[in-house]
Amino acid sequence: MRFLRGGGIAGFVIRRVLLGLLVMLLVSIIVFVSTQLLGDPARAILGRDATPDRLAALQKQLNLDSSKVGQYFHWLGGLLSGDLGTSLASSQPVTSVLGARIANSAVLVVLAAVISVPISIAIGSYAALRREKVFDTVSSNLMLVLAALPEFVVAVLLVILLSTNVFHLLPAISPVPPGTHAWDYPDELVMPVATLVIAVAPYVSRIMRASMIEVLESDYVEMARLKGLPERTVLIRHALPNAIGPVFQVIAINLAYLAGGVVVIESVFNYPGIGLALVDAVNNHDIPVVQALAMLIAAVYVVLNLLADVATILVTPRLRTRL
Amino acid sequence: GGGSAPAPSGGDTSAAGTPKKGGNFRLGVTGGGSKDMMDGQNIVTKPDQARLVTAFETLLEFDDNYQLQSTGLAESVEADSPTQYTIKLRDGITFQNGKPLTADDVIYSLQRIGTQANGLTGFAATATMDIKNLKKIDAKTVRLPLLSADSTIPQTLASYTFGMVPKGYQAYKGDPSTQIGTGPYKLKSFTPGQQSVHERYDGYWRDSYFDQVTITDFSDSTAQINALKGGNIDAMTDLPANQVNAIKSSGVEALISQTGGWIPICMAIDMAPFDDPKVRQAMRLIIDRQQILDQIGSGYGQIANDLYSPFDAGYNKDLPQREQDIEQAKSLLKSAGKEGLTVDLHTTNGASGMVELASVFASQAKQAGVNITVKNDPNYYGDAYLKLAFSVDFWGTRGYLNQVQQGSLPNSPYNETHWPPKSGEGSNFGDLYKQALAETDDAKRADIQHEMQKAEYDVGGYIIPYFNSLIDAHSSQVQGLKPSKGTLNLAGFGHGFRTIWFA
Amino acid sequence: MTTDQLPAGETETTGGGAAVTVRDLRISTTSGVEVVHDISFEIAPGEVLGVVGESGSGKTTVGLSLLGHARRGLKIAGGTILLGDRDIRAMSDADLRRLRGSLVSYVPQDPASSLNPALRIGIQLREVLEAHGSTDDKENAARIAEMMREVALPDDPAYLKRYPHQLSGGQQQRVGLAMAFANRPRLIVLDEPTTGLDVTTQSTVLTTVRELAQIHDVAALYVTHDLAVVAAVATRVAVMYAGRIVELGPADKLFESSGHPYTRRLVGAIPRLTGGRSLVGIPGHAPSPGKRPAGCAFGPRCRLHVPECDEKVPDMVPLGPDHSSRCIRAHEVVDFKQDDYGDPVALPEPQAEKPVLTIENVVGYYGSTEVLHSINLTLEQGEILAVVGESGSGKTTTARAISGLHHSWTGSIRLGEMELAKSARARSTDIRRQIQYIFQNPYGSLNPRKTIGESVGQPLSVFKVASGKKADAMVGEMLEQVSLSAAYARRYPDQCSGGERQRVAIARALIAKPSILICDEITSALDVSVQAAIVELLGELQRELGLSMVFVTHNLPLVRSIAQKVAVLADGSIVEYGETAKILANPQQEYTRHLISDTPSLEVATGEVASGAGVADGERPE
Amino acid sequence: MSQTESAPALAEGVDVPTPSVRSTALLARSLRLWRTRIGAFLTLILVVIALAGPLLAPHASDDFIAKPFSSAAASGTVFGTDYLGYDVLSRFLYGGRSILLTALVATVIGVVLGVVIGLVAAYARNALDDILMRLMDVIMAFPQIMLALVAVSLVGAKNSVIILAIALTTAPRVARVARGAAQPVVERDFIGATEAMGVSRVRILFGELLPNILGPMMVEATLRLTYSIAVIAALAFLGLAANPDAANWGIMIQKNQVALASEPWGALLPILAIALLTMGTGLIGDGIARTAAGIDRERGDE
Ligand SMILES: Nc1ncnc2c1ncn2[C@@H]1O[C@H](COP(=O)(O)OP(=O)(O)OP(=O)(O)O)[C@@H](O)[C@H]1O
Ligand SMILES: Nc1ncnc2c1ncn2[C@@H]1O[C@H](COP(=O)(O)OP(=O)(O)OP(=O)(O)O)[C@@H](O)[C@H]1O
Ligand SMILES: [Mg+2]
Ligand SMILES: [Mg+2]
Repeated sequence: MRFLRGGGIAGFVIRRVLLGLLVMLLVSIIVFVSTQLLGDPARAILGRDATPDRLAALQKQLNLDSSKVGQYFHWLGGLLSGDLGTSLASSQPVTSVLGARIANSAVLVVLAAVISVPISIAIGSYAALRREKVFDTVSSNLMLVLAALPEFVVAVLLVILLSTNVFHLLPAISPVPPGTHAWDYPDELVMPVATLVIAVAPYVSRIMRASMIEVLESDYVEMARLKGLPERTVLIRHALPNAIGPVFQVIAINLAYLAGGVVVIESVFNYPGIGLALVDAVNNHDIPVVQALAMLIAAVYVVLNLLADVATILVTPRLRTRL
Repeated sequence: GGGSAPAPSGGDTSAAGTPKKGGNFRLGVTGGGSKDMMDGQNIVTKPDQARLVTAFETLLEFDDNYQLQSTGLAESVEADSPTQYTIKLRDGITFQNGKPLTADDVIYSLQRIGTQANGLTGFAATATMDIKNLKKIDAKTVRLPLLSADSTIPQTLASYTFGMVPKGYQAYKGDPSTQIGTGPYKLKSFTPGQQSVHERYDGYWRDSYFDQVTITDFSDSTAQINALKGGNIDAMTDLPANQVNAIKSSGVEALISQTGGWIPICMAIDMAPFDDPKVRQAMRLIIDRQQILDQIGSGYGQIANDLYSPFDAGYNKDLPQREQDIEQAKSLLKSAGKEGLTVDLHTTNGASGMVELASVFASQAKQAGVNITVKNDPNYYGDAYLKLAFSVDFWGTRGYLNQVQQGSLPNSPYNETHWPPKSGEGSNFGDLYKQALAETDDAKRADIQHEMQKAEYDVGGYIIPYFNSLIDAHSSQVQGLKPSKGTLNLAGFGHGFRTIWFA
Repeated sequence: MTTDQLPAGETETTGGGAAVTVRDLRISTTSGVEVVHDISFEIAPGEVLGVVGESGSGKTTVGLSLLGHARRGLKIAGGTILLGDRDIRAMSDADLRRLRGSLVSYVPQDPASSLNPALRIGIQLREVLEAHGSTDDKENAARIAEMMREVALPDDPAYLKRYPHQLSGGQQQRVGLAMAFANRPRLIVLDEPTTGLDVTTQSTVLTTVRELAQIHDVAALYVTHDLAVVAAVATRVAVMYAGRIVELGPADKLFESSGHPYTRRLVGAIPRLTGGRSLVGIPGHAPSPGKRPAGCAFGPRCRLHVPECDEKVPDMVPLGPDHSSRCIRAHEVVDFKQDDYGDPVALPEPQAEKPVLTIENVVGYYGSTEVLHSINLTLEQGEILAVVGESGSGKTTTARAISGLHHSWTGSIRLGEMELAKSARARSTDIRRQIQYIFQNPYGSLNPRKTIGESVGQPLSVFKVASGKKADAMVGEMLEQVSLSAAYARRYPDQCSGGERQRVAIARALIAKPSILICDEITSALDVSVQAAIVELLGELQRELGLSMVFVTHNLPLVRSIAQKVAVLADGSIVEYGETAKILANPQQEYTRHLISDTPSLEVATGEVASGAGVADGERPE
Repeated sequence: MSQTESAPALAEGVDVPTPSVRSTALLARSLRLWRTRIGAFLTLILVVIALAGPLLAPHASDDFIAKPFSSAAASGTVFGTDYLGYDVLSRFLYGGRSILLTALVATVIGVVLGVVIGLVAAYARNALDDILMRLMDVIMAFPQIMLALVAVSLVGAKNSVIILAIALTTAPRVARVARGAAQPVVERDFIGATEAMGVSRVRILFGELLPNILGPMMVEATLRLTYSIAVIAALAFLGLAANPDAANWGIMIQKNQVALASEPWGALLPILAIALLTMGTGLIGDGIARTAAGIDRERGDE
């Protein structure tokens, strides 16, 4: 892997982007091939109404007769030029079908990330500091319990607690009417975001705790203390930057997981995002939409990983200067 | 036999209070998705039904007892002869763009349905209509000639997919202003899979009360119930039967309508092992209808007798109610050499109850030594559909002959049982059907229907355990809802959202 | 930070002028097991007290206690630690914090892991000053520059912007020293600061320490397990064994006429540059905390052991001014002559003209970088060939190329007449059997999930020598041959000490009946006493079995005790090659001379050999 | 016991055998921690319920007891009836087996596959490593639930499909960890020692490398089991479960969750069971991880 050297941080980013694009290319092949297995989209669209004549008419309309390879390159070309095709189910361009939904899901994921990451880093670090003490025991076990609860359970329990049965504080659903923005309804976002936060925080805080403990045990933290540095300096300047490096990867994986995890949450809260769109598209065998969503989610994963790598490099001079 | 449906609740609210204008009626509907559409004469999903009836009306209408009434756009639909009808339009009806409804619109509407390439739901029902030769007599009168006698024409015209659209009408393609009907609400915005908003049309020819109707898609009934309980919607479709008691406590009411809808277990009469009438007979003796009604419908529904269309005037009430008889079923199977039969039963989540029916039936069949494996196949309505020996399907309320035309003739689009047989009892079914269509005398037609039903009862391929109820729920603020025997939820969505109002 | 500094002056002090006074210090684990017992010593300003002892004897623990610090799981259980006249144990946390880094500072063993990898060294230096009240940036910058010069590092801002990993090990260690001296402390604790550094760097660091201590009149506690290092740097030495100081006295006294059997044997275990004497290891090992006997902890390993030794822990017996030993027979011990340990021995003559291994024009690469330049060597039957050189000179690469573990080379390596393929896998079973490789790190070379028996028996099955009962018997025999018992076969590596593991590794190599043994620094991870025992064993085996060996090491004195021939590698080339005695006595190359002079040795310390030029002008560009 | 003169003290042996790192011993040692014990206890109970449940059930899994969602009192049962009128307790007792087995089989396949890939990649240290790991990246780019969703809708909610989908998505995640754990081991000298001996690659992978990453792999396996259970439950929640008439905790949650507010047991029992099971396996994993870390610390740096 000699060519994977040199060029400093910019060179690294360029190489990672190229690698990411390679992954995306492979992803696109897999997505295309596997969505071919979804079967005849015309029949899928018509469902019970698939009488031979209607079927024939639709197949012609969908232009399903050209070669598979040709279809793939046509699709790929479309992807690259921002044309995701036309939804089979709604006959609308995929971009317009998904545009608002992507924005909605992004709001959820970004909010969840912005809230859960600092919280879990704080909890994990503090637990590591108070290792084996009350806070650590309580938070570790709580995190374990939360991690054990599937997110739909968390969501359902939140609904029962906060909106239907116990208290009536928040709306039970978050429909975000079309033409409006998710952030116009802060009260509707509370529960979905809380569910996602609860889904992510345990893992991040656990890793943060472990990483922090390792750093606190390290020679250089002991050395910093032996230098007579104030504890604050030891923690903030010496421990934290080193502890956070390995956590970036975990955050990335978890946020990428969120992009898929929204499926369940959106279904509970009837939140019009990509999760519901995916379930719907899969049920309708709406191949262009499934393809677009698969590519989107994969892209999110690739980008998050890239960001995590870059972030890790940035906080790890050893890696940075080796580039 | 007879149903044991608990007394429907919520029906008496309409008596209370006088209608009031105003408000935004928020309806939550399951079963929608990105396939959602809007067309005055077509539906794909359940929310489409609700959307259709906001803006489009039919020439004739069914009342809450599923009886034909000329309360619709036509003053009358008369049979001039077995092969010709005359349609007379009501005066003073305008489309939502102010243009009056005329004979041209009716001709355009019927021809639109009758053109196969348009792919509309009602196409099959226009088979007997001489669509090309529809004739405008005057601005308000249309002559509908038939290719062959068809006494079901008035019923057909009353089906909700026979909505009247203005001449030149096209399905929704992104512009709400194209959705012009004669109905009480005019489309304001529509996002498939999510929501549509409908504003009151002030020039509507009858009364309507809401300022606005908002139809929201839900992915599952749990979210729907939560939303209703939480006050985020005013009404919802398809409350699971087992939730009727649970929701009562929370300011929410159930609307239970006994309909003629049915969930049959379909045996293809020409496929093994059901090509032997004894096996079919045995299966029908195995099923415990009351248990199915209790467990799947929570008791909301009516025991059926393997026959459909209970509200049809020609429904054969004289045939004895089949009861479970395991012993006889066993001996029938034995004499057919099919003891210990093992068979796959295909089903899908197409309508609520389909999967459960298969499960419950499978467990009942064990008593007779029949081993049924339930196959829940999400692609059921794909290549396999209509080619299966043993499957579950669903149907809504229809008149008998309409139903036969849809599902029980060799050329029917949805003939799951491959009925009728080529020989033996029932092989004259097709001829009888034609006779019945041509018969204008109600009593005589009923006799023919009885004969047809007898054949289906004896050797047909359907097991019809019960007629289900449509159970919907609404907040107690919503007034004017009464149970209805019709096909559509919430009493035809409050008759196109015009007979309901907020207290 | 100069307010409470003592006046510079005498180094020979035991009175109230001591920079630090430790009395009856006891340190135990939090669960109560005592780890360090009854430690008492003093260090005068400007004096360097060396602390030596085997791994686990408690050196680090004592060193850290001088900063009022105990590692996680340990606590200071009793005794007093006076810094000047201030009692460290009575101080509050805040006071301790102010104390650390200003009055007492610490230089850790492993600079690589003790410098924060995420912070530039400039920042790490500056914060010591800032934490103790010097907030003036200009002043600090000037002070940092001064410190850097003192430890002979560049003081330009660009250098200070470097991260720790951009420095060599020696430079890192000197940054650590600079940090420790930054606030002109009165006491500095150095915990094996040169372990892991090559000899040249080590000698530089030692010089720096000594000079700084003298110039600034700082008391220093220098912890090491290497007696030779102590000899080079310390004025007084405390020898620790099993948590106790067993002997305390002036350095020269300790090496010439030590008063404790343990010290004696330690000295005897150290290879001499002058050679001529076989090494004698100390069999067995020190008991760990909680398992220490009621009497003398060294008793079970002591040749002078008498029953009284086991009655109680012996008291310190004064032997002379400032010299005492914890042995009831201390006075007898003093009278022994050091030379009683280790017989003079002649290395066996190799059977010449029968080269078993011929290396011709071998050029080795990593990727496209050439790291070996045309190596030519021959190994005669029954000969031990030592390969020495600084770190990175290509010793390991050469050894791995011979054994087929490094594949990227050109040239020719022949076993007898047979040309060797590059990769071990491509070689015949018999060749693989004939060449056996022993790795440097005994902890890494045995699979921790396999029993000793499985590891030692593996060559038997791989080379299809034997199996089943027969193999088990052979394993047992082999284990005994390397001075372990057959019962060890059932143990796992983690149940063995480092020396035992290395014996197991040797057994695994020998069981295949090889004709050539390649040993890559097989003793450098071990304590000197263990090292001596291993070398002893190898010498025996070589004599008995007529083995030929390539012995890679950076320890020149060791070479003298074991090898007939030596090849000196520098930057991938052989700079000198010939008979050991000749080359060590009369090095032809500047490089070799440096190597010899930088090597700390008892001979220099005890005056047997005049100090070479290297110690004085040991500064080499990094 | 014979001993040579030069090693008198050796045979008396090592006074403190440092803690063993063998995998069986690791498990045993980890059981000294309370969290592992609690985890093992929870897991054991639920496994027993899942396996022996059918023997304890008061009713057959397909006996209709009363109308759907009847209360305990009304139906004369312990936890009332479910959405079809089956006895909740009996369904619960019958319903653990399949989800547990499905999750277990899927996890085992995924972990084995992942470990093999991870080991091969770590040992290869060349282009093969890069290729394998990029491939894993590609698979990882699809969230588990999404891949399962698509697979199930492609082929139907068969157990085999669910198992394959979960196994396939588990493998790359395990492979990453396995590779990470194996990389430092590959660098250790005992691997070189076996290479110099000419031991076959397969033997090195499974005889030498594998035993040394069992600790982290056990942690990973419990974690993956936890995820698998959650994914299967989530699939069921989305209405995609094999064999809809079988008693199955996942399906129970999906079908009965609508009554969580009124007759909660039908959904709550399986939710609790799954939560406790995942918590149990999580605790075990945590305990093993802590023990392994503890051992590594006690062993000191090598
Ligand atoms: N945190 C701890 N908890 C319990 N015992 C410990 C702890 N740290 C060290 N010990 C024990 O205390 C003893 C002394 O350890 P110490 O590190 O001081 O030895 P050392 O002489 O510095 O050894 P080395 O040369 O290996 O650095 C050892 O036996 C060790 O096992
Ligand atoms: N894996 C590697 N990749 C690239 N270069 C390497 C690698 N291993 C060693 N080198 C380089 O090859 C040269 C020789 O290294 P080698 O390990 O043989 O030295 P050595 O004499 O054994 O040193 P030491 O005493 O530190 O063990 C050095 O310059 C080193 O940096
Ligand atoms: Mg130490
Ligand atoms: Mg080396």
